[in-house]
Amino acid sequence: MSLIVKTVTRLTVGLILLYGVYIVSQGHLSSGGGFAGGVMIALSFVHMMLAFGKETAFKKLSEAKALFFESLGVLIFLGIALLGLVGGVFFLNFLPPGEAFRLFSGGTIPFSNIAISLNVGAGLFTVFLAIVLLNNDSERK
Amino acid sequence: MTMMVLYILLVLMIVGSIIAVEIKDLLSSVVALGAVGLGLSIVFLLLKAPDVALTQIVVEIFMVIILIRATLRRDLESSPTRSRPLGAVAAIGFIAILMMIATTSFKDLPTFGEPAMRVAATYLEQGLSKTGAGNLVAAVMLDFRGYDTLGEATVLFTAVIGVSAVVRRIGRKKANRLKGRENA
Amino acid sequence: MMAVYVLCLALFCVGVYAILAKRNVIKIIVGIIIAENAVNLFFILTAYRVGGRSPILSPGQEIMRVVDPLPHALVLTSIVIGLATTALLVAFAIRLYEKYGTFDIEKIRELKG
Amino acid sequence: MIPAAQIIPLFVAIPLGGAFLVALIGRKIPRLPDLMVSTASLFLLVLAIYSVKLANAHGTIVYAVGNWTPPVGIAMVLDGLAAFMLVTVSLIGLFVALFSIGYMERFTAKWQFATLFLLMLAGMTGVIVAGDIFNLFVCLEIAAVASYALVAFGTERHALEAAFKYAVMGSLGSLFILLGIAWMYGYTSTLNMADMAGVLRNTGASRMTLMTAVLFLAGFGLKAALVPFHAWLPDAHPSAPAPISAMLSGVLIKSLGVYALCRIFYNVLGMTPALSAVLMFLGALSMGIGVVLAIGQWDMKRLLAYSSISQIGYIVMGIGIGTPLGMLGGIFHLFNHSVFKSLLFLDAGAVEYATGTRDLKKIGGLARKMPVTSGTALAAAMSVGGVPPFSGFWSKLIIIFAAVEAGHYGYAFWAVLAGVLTLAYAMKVIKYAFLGNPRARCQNIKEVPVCMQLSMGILALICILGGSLLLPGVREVFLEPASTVLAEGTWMAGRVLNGGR
Repeated sequence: MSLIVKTVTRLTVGLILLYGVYIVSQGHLSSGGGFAGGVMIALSFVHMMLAFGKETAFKKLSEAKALFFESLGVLIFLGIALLGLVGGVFFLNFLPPGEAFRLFSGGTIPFSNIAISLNVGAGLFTVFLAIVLLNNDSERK
Repeated sequence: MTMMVLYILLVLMIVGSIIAVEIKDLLSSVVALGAVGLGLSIVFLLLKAPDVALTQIVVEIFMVIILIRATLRRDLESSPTRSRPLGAVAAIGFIAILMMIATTSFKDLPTFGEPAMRVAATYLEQGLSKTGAGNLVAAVMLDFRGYDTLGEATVLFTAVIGVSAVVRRIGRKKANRLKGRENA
Repeated sequence: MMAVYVLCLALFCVGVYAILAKRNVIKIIVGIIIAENAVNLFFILTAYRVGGRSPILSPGQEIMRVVDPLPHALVLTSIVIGLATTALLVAFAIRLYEKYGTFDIEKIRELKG
Repeated sequence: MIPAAQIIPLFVAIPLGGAFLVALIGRKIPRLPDLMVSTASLFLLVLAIYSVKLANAHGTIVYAVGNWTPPVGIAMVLDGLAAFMLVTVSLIGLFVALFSIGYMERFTAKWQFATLFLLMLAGMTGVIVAGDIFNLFVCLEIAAVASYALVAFGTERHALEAAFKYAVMGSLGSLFILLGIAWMYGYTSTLNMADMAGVLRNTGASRMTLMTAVLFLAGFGLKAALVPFHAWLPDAHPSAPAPISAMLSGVLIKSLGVYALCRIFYNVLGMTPALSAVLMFLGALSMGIGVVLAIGQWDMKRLLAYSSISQIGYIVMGIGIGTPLGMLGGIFHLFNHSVFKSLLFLDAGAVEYATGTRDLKKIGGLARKMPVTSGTALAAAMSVGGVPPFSGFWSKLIIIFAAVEAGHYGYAFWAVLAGVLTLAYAMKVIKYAFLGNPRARCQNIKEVPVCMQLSMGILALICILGGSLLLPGVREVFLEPASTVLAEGTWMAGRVLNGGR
């Protein structure tokens, strides 16, 4: 890609990632949540990969690592649900609701959001990698 | 006013989707699809669903990216534009039946803008006090109906594992002791 | 007011038509996405209240005429499910192109009977 | 909520947890995927058998997820029908898992297979215990998406083609179901199926019911491959690896299609004579078209796939008759078909494993070389053909009796006719594949590995002894609670909302 694209990307990738993290962490207070934020995080990596090529992106997050994070995210989410089962009922919100409109409120909701964002972010990046790598292979033939 | 904008957007979306379906160039089709998704996102905002609008727009971006990736540099020769006659007949037949039943069935639905809200009233009353989450949608998604969200995360997980399984270069190991396999 | 529902259903029908009648693999996927959008829209339409407020509360605000938050949660779920299906379909489409060299579903036909 | 109800979420949590663990660390540890699949499905079977006992002791058990009383939260419901389906699914799941240990050695990336298999299992059990219509949809999507990927697992040309068609048709079905759910939500403003049934019964909105019935019929009909919607099945089922064909034909189309259809039509919308007639007609149509197309096939798995369409027709017709006897027959045939059809697909897989082909014209005389495969295939073919005393005979007999009893002589005659033709194609498989003189390519083959033989053997045993489920004493425990749930119709809704009983 051209120098302009690379420079702009260098400036914006961090912002997109940061915004994704913000959306995840504020999911229980304002609009957004684990899914939207997760997609944004994935998009920031996709953005980087489109601008700098796959080697740079691979250094940050390889396919194996992305798959690992994806499984980890959904496993954490199931773990939260099963902790509820230990406490009495499947998916019990076992933490206190806390003071409303604070960052640490809503019991397990923020933690579920983080787990989901891991799952979605890493998962979608894996999908993108799989599809892009496949394309490159077939074009080389 | 809201209704007027809503109607205009809906009509634009329908036009956009017809373009996406009928245009010959695949890339333009994907771009038109992106426009429909954008329109949908604005409609969601109009209908007071900011969470959904946000998710819709980022998901639409991702979808368009992977679809463009799939269509990029594919020669047009390989993209047929004609319809399948049998399929078209089936589609029109089904749509006709559906529309016929739907128009009578609409009368049973509550008036637009006045939902019955039997169960939802509970969420509005107890959502904040019981879960402590200011965003009621998050409260519904991750607390009242958290199990659905686990299912949704699982669907995405399944698709990711599925995609990485489907793109494997070699699916079947070579069967050494078998000669002349027909189905390999 | 019912016209909104009718328009939404029309959008769904465009999608269904594309799925059933088109020969191009990508067009079929586009059709699925359009129909999905229409179904999601239908859910949100059932949630809307005239003059309603969005279901995101802020401190000190009274809970008055808030729109139904449940369909919003459902639509978030169904959007992600749609994304998952689409991703898988696109992967299939690319693999098919690689193997057959075409997006034409009529030419991609080894199985019959 | 009784304490024993705590096992209900485990039906979903065990396979899900297994799948996630395999995905997380399965690549590093070579034996883990096999081990995880087998232990998870064994656990499921044990739990499912225990759930039959529970359902008998307590009637309907409602589990409120997250401690939110339904309809505010999601409910999981375990009743006679759910327990019956759980046993069927986990039984087939266990033996298919056992079979796949040997069979899947031929494929790469076994951990992905294990993950997807467990996810599919989780989706099916999730559909079965769902008491909430949207949750049912989500679980259905888990199973469906996993099955799309599994059909293409071999990544050959024809597998990808079949998987794409299957995925498109499956997505279309899901869209119809989702639109139906949206419609229902717009009207009833609830998602709990029992609550929905209550609202619909009180208001009696017939136009509304008609619309959703059409959408659900199209959606679940696509999943179950009823005749106007069956085009994907003969491609998808043969193209998958054999254990997956067995799962798809054996249990997936039943739990996603027939079970969900019956659950919604009987327990939510309420059965009307018109709906019943439609179901019977579609059943009879599938029965006839499936059987005629099956006879002409020479590809063993494709023949079996068409046979599945025809047998699904029997099940739907039996359940559609609407009398208690018909439902009992339909449910019993559902169980029998799961067993013998998955056994037949496993046999076809074993034949392909040993000879490298499944073209009936190219094989023959396998009886001497592969005694276990041939013996089990014979048992299964006798069962599908409806030869007494094999299990398939009894269930078909009940369905035909029920049709006669309800005064549908035409349908009864049609079922008998289809039964005779079924026997014809069952004999065709036996004659061309296993009897006669061995072909040249079949000289140097040997029997499949022990784990595959074991799973086929046990399924064959169930085929032979399946008729004993009808004996008084057994019937009241396993089959009758299941058909009673359907027979009760929308009235069972009240029990779900009152927290069981």
